[in-house]
Amino acid sequence: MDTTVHHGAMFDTDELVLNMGPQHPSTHGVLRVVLRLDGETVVDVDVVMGYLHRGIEKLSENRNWTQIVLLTDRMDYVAAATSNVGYCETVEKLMGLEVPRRARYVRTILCELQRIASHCLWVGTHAMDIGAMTVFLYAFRERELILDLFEEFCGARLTYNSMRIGGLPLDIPPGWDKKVLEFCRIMEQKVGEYEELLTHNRIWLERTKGIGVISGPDAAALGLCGPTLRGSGVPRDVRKDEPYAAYDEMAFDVPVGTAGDTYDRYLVRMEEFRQSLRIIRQATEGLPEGPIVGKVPRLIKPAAGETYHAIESPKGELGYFIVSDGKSTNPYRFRVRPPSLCNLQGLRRLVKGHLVADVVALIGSIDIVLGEVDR
Amino acid sequence: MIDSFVVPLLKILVVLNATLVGVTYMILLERKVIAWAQSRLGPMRVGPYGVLQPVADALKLMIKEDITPVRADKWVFTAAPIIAMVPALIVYAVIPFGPEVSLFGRPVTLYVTDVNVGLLYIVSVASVGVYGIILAGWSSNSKYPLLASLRASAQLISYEVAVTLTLVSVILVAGSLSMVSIVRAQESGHVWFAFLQPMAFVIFFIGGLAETNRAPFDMPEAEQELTGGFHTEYSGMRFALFFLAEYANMIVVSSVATTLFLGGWLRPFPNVAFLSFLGIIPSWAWFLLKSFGFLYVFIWIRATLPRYRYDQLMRLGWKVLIPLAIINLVVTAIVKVMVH
Amino acid sequence: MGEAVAFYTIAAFILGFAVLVVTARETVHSVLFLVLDFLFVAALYVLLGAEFLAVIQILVYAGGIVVLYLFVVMLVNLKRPPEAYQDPQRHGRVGLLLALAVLAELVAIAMWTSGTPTTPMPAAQAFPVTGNTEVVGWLLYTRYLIPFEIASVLLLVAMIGAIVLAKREL
Amino acid sequence: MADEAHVPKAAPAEGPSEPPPPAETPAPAYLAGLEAAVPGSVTALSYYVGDWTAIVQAEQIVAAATYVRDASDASFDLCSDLTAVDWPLRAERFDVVYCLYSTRLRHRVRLKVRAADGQPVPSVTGVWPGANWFEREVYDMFGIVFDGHPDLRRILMPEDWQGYPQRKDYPLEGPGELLMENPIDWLTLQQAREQADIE
Repeated sequence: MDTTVHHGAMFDTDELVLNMGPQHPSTHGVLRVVLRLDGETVVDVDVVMGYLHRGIEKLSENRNWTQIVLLTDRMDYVAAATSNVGYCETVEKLMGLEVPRRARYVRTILCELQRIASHCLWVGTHAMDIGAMTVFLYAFRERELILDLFEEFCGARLTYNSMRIGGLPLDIPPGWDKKVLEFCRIMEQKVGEYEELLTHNRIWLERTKGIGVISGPDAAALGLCGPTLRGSGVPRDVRKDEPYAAYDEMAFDVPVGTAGDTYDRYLVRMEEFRQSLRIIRQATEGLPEGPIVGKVPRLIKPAAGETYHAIESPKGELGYFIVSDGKSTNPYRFRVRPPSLCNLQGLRRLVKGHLVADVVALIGSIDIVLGEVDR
Repeated sequence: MIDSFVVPLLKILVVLNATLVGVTYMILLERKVIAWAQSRLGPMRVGPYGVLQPVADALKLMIKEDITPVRADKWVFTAAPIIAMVPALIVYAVIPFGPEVSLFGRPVTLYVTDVNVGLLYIVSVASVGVYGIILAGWSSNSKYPLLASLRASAQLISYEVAVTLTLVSVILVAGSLSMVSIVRAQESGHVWFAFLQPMAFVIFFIGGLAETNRAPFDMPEAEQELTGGFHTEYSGMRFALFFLAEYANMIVVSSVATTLFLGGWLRPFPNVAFLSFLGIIPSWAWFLLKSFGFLYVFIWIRATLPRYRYDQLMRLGWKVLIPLAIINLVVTAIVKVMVH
Repeated sequence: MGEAVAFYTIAAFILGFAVLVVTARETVHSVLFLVLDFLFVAALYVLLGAEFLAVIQILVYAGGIVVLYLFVVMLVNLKRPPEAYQDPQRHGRVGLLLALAVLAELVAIAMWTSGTPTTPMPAAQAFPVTGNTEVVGWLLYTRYLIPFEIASVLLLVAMIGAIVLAKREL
Repeated sequence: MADEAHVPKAAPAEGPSEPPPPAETPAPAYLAGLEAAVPGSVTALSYYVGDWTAIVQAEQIVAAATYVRDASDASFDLCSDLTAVDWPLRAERFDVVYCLYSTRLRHRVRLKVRAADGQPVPSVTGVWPGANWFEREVYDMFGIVFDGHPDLRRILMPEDWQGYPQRKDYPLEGPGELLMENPIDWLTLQQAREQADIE
């Protein structure tokens, strides 16, 4: 091999530099991971990204406030509605807008549907990376149902542009809530189906238990967030800690892991499926009547000021830091705190000392979307 | 002249062609079964229910561009798929598809030949097949294939030990190395060896999965880790040869398992007169049916289980299967001596 | 006649590949020629009617040991400059002498054996078993029991040595 | 900027509006504690739509960060976000913004540091390892150098990229010649430049 690093040892051992990605089936996009291997053990790893950098922050600073909703779709493209909600809520906070209760309920439903869709994609690809390919197709079957619901709601299946500052663009179609409840009924069983294939599977246990262990304080210090952090036993969930939309009216639990390994992160997300279904049921059954848009000025032009607002995206804490100079119709500074980026930062720590096969399992376990990492 | 030359040649021709057709349809079977397991339909477009898909696949692979990487070792790169394919095919020489039958008024044995070291022949020829994988990985001059080929060779050598040890215990019970004699021994012993040697049967099956690089032991071609493994750099017909070899090996393992443990061509309960109506189905059909059962389980496992990690696989081989196989062998030997 | 032709053909192949093993530039090619060599040796055994030995030859040497050779050759970086292989303690003459001594020995053995006709093994009466495989087994456990056991002990020692080398940190 | 429609009509702001806290909202105790523990670190406090911001001296950011992480009534163990804002008209051109969160007490605060172009800011990676990539991104996008950062490389842009894209004076469309749709134009420009170099 050409790119070997020599270092003096008794049995002259070579380290192999292996480039995983940006075109590799299990880097979930255009992530590039440069591995330094001793045999198959990872000695060090460098994460290279930016292949999907589109400058969404810079772009947003040159678009007016309503146009940005559309750009947020393109970040976490498997959970576009969540990104929409996060942005709209930040602007609402900046402007002091009141959002009607019905709109907040629908936002909650959409966010949770989106969480299930995103987790479906995660469980499918994660299992696929570890070699269980059937789960992938099962999960995509159910994700399809969610996409159908979204299509009925806003006409799009991937990039929804489904929020407006101050509320919703349109009310839910008639009968949609019935379909959502029906979906909840189906999904409840299907989650059990995934778990049956994986949770007690010996090979799955061997592949995930004790892999990429990180303690709670370490995970928090490294800036991990979302299910990746909760897998380490830190009960940090923006929905509970800093409630937004209608989460303060919902009853749900925040599942946490104990061991902080890949298996616990898996269990946390599987439980989140159920909790999300619980939230969707409550929100759909208790959906209040009323307007869907609050009192929004015709020209959105917040007064000078800045704020940071975070929501719980399927990946973790999705924050927006927005500065308005009060003079123009576009934000002065638009900054996204991407949860995938923060989780990806933990990869190096998680991977060291494990084998190549575990790198793949760990990339899956931190659940990244490169569109959001690179923006 | 006819008996010593023409008939064997014809048999070879038939077996080779049947194998190749079987292998291509094996791929279709795999795609279909996995599709059904995943609530899909599988190939449906080429022919009714996709039955002509193998033909289309073969055509596609043949007319695809054949790429040799610039920095590859050209000779070895070309030879590797052939080295992988040939052992997988010549093994069929000693597999007994059925006993002697009368065909066009002349007695014909339904196997190409019966070597007195038939079982060892299979093992040794199969052990040469690993060269195809190692050399493919090495000659590609690329990192992923190299890693994959290292994995493959380590895996094959480890599991070969376990598999061979289980075979020895079967040989002890049967008292012969000839495939035909082993089937005859099951007939005269009134029992399939799967029941006499259950542990050997299980170890052989697991080892067989590992030796054919099938899930959950498909480490060498783990596409999610090594982007396709040892055949990453191959394309066209050379790539197809690797595929054919893998499926041919699967059929070999199923056939050997059928012969050794499930009574080969014998119908169930061959000595119970009450069930003689089962004899309507010819012997070779029983053989194919049993082998097909194995193949189905192979595919089923692939659709269900995640993949082992490389070190776990080695641990399973060396710390579980080989000791178990040795214990099984020793116990078999002791029992055999006591019975005598 | 046919047997003689087969023998000489196979022998020629064996020698040819042996030469190629030594002369091949790429180490991996050397190993490959070695495999081919072993396969032809196995063919020679088949010719002699020793199928069991032939199969074992392939299984153990071609299928097992040479795979390990290949492993080592592929893993160890042999593409270093030739200076890395300059051995200051190399004694070319001693090597040549040793080679000549071995050659002389082989020639002597050949002369001696061809002079005295081999007494055919009194197989029929000595062995209670028939068949190639059984005879090998019988011989190993009766006449050659001591060498067989010594070989086993030797292999055991080698195995322990290998484990000790590999697991240095234990 | 090519997109003329969005160029603000009014004169651009010189700096952020940092409204001082109204009298009826008392500042959290840890901010007073921070001032006491690291004297002179906090230059101003600000309160807007429920968010507290403390503007901190750049030299003292590490001490301040360590204090707010360790103080029992602050315990900001999570560096939620770290970013920068460019105010090209101001002398100290950049604001580096640290959004902090406490997983135990569930409250937030923002620290803010002002830095001139080329003035290095001490790195807080020693306090929150998670700030590593955020600081890399700020360096990549704004060109702010973080002193003591273990691995300050570009993160999103290619390593040989010229300029810092998030600065306000960096055009939205990127460096000029990449924009030209006709490659011949680009080539001509390139040749003209080389020619000029030679002469």
